[in-house]
Amino acid sequence: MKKTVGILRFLGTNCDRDVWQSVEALGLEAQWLWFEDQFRCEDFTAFIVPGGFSYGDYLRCGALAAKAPVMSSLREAAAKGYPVLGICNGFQILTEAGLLPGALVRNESRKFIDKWVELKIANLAGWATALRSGETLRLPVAHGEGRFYVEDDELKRMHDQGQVWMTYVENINGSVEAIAGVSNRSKNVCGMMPHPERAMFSWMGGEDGRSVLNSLLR
Amino acid sequence: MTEQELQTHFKKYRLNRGEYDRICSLLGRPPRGVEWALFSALWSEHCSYKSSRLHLKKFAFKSKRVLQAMGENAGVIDLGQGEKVAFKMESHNHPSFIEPFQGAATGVGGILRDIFTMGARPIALANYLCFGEPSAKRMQTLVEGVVSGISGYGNCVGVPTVTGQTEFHSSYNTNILVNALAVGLFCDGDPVVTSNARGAGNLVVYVGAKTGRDGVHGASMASEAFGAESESKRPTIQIGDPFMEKLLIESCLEVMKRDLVVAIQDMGAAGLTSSSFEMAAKGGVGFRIHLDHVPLRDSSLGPEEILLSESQERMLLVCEPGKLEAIKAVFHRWGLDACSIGEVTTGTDVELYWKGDLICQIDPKLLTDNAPMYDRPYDSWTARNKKQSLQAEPVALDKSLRSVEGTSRQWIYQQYDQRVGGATVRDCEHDVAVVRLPHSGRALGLVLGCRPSIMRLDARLGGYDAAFYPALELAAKGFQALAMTDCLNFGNPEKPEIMSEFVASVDALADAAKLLDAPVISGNVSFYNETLKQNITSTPATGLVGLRDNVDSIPSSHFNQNCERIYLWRFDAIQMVGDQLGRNPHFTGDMNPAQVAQWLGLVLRASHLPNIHATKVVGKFGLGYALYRMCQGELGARVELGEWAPDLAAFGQERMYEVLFSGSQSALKDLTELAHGSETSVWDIGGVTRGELTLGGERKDLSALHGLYRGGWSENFPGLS
Amino acid sequence: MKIGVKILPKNEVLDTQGRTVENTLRAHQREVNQCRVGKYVQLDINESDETKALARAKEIAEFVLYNPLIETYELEVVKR
Amino acid sequence: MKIGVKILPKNEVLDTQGRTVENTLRAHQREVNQCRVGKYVQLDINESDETKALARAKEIAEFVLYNPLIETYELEVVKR
Ligand SMILES: Nc1ncnc2c1ncn2[C@@H]1O[C@H](COP(=O)(O)OP(=O)(O)O)[C@@H](O)[C@H]1O
Ligand SMILES: [Mg+2]
Repeated sequence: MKKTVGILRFLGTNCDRDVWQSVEALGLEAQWLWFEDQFRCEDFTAFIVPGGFSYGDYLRCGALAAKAPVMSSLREAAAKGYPVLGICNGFQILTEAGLLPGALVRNESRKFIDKWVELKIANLAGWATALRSGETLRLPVAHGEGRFYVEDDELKRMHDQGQVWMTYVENINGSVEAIAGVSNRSKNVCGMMPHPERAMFSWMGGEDGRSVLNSLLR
Repeated sequence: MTEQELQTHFKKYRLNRGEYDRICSLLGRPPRGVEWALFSALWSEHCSYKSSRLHLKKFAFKSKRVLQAMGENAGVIDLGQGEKVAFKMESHNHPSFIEPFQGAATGVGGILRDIFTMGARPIALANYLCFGEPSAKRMQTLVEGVVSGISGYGNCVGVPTVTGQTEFHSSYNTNILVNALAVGLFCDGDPVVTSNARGAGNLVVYVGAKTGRDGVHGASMASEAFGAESESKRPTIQIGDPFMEKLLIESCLEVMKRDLVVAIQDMGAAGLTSSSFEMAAKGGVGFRIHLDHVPLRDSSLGPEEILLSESQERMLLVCEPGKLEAIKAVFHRWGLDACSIGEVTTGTDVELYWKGDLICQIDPKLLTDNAPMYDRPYDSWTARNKKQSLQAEPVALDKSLRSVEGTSRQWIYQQYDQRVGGATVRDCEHDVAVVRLPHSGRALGLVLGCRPSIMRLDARLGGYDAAFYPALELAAKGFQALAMTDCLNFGNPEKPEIMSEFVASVDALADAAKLLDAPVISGNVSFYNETLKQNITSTPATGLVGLRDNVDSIPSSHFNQNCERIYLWRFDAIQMVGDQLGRNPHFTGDMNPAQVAQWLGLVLRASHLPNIHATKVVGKFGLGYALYRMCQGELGARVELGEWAPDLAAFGQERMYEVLFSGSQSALKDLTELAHGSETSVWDIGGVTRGELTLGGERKDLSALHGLYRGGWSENFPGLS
Repeated sequence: MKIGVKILPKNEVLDTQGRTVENTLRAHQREVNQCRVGKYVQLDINESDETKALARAKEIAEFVLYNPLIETYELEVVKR
Repeated sequence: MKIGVKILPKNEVLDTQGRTVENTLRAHQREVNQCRVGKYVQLDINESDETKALARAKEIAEFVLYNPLIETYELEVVKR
């Protein structure tokens, strides 16, 4: 049986097709999970919350999507230890839903930033088998509100638990300690601002996204 | 109506005596009630193209790839292998000057609707921007507002902005240009849907945002020159909602794909009026519309305002009655409402009802097909700036790199999502944007054209260049140009000088399209870009689409290997001096358009040579500037003096046309062979090195040059960083 | 003295955020008649006289904080 | 009844917008001690009793309008 990856879609999600293309490129099966529906965790091997502008980014990025019905199923999947990856707006949704620590606020420059950046893998998430600690990757970012913020005590707790898994080599948006990706305590739920699905083929300008998605989905 | 009342109406509805007489003779009586508003909107320059229609016929030429041309929402070309693309460019100049953020945002929204209303999924956006001098009043705010408006809208709907062009000149100080282009893709089996209404008894359905007072009389406003009072005389500003647009894209594509609609049209300029009248007129059917069924955001709106409102993100469609429920279900799933506001009738009139009363019944063709057409006076073109010899020194490299014309545009495009969609092969950093076609794996190239500085030099040359320069950029990356779109931005057409430039550049553009076998398949005219009697530089912006078989081995825009050789291929037609630094623009030489087009074919072949690795078309500021632009990081160049550049100043000489290549030693022989017999010259002018750009023995430190090029932006726009 | 500037989209202007929040609230059984989303700016002004502080805040609001084409604003003295 | 929800970034969170406004004001000789930029949400609630309306607004604010990690909020009754 092929492994099926559930891809969540909210109104305004716009990296859904891109993620689908990447999942297929890795030889896996993908299935849409519509924001209004619930699902059975057992039918899937992993979940991705793609990027975009759910609900137009209105009010606060990810805040409105975090309330959608599909999130209660995702919560259950997270609790059962299924791998869950939130990319960009998906990361924002996971923090708003309380599945990941911290919050993502407006970039220090106040401007949207689209560019290729260097990233460093800091700690490994439980699923990140294809990544090596200390490894650097080159991936594109594209966000206006990607500055990771967390209070000091919480940050300390996160470090103790090894929940900071990816950092920017150059802090492009003013994130606390240049954090680009974090995980929950049990490390099955991860979020990252960069877009691995935009670095899957050499014609895209780089292929480092493969190792990220590969680790998650194998 | 007394003479005085008539005058008041003329003013309010922006119609003149001659047009009024024409209306009276078409109707057999004077207009009454909402008819005034209807004629005002549909006979405006913006909707009727009354000053340009006569000349736009020159674009009638088609190639075998053309499936839809002028007249539909966008042109469509066949790429073969089951793939087709629709594309179009449109202006939003006036609204962007009034409220830059919303003006630019709604410009992007409007052009996207033109594309997906045909059934194509938008896959790329581009923008052509002309601003005034950085020191002009409000200019920093305008630049910031326009760029964030484009990024705010484009990023949110999830369509990548892959290329653009940004120009600065004092002639745009009080009238900026904001032109947006969108490309949409049809894959195997996607229907091309038109706006021709059909079938008596079918329903007219309204979807999308509710109607508000936004932009009432916007279409006729856009057809008027700016006066001093424009800044205060503002209708309710149209607000763009990219989130709503995203929902509309997905839901409209779904109903079209499932064959639930007969015809569909977005509500653009002049809102419900133009969409319903055009749909009925094109289909040769009648419409019965209940204006009081239109969903309103503001319940105090009357029928005239409902007809003219330019609220954004609204669509009108026609469907069979039995399909309404299925349509509603699709829209509902995407969080939108659809409701029937009327039906198609057996006659040919549009009947408008308000709370049960028939308030207007009129044949829509009187408003569309019978709009006036003017043959505005113009003179045949004379090349006034042509001189025996050139009289001014070129601009030095350091100066050009940090100038507002020459500095990096990264501040702009870094704010655009260039990669959403997962198909971007070449982003805004490159001369030609490239998007991968998902089914065939082929590459679609996109590039904008029109150099205002050439237009100021000579409108005829400028018109040719608006097609040739971007076509050359495509060719240099191995793309065959297939078709183009245009956005003709001009001043007041009632002035013969302006009209003469219009005609000269349109004639040239049309001729170039034929020579390149790249027909103009869609476009837009924006006249009256005139404020307080100052007209903008005539600016016929273009967008060209090209195709190549694969996404691999597209020549780079930058040097990519140390020690490679650098070649220059020159087709020497025109040498010129631009108007930077207050110089009088002038040129020498002649251009034979047919020969340029032939040479373009040779460049295309050269760019496919396996020993060619990078290419760049030489443009503004000449050879030195283009060589710098090929330098990246540590990789620079050492170029000697020679026949191609007898002295240092020659590195700043501008011409039409030259292309730079870099590649291995063996490429010289191949290039020379290709050039053989074409009256063009190929030279080995130097080599790729590290850390320096040395031109004719004058060495410049590369990192210093990078500093100038990147720092130029914040030097010119200290407030925007 | 702290002055609060409450900025809302004009009534006749489309409020894209408000519309979306309204829909979300409805979907979660929290229907409201209307929701409008604007900005709240708090200025801490070096001025202890209320009238003068308000006058300075007004001047600042009109200078840069709000866009008269699409927004309206109101001032308040922040008591703490 | 209309209830206003004033939302401000917490003091510890760097308020980039506020800082930009501060800088602009300083550059134009309009210096302020501090400027913070947040959101103003106006809810029109179908409820004429003030206490009840405030309670509903509070519930809505805590449900979705503000994020306690980074923001604080305050309610007010809008009198007109
Ligand atoms: N408004 C814009 N939007 C997106 N990209 C832009 C814009 N303006 C310029 N660019 C990009 O910046 C690059 C440099 O543009 P330009 O200054 O016009 O120089 P060039 O003459 O090399 O095309 C181009 O590759 C173009 O794609
Ligand atoms: Mg260019």
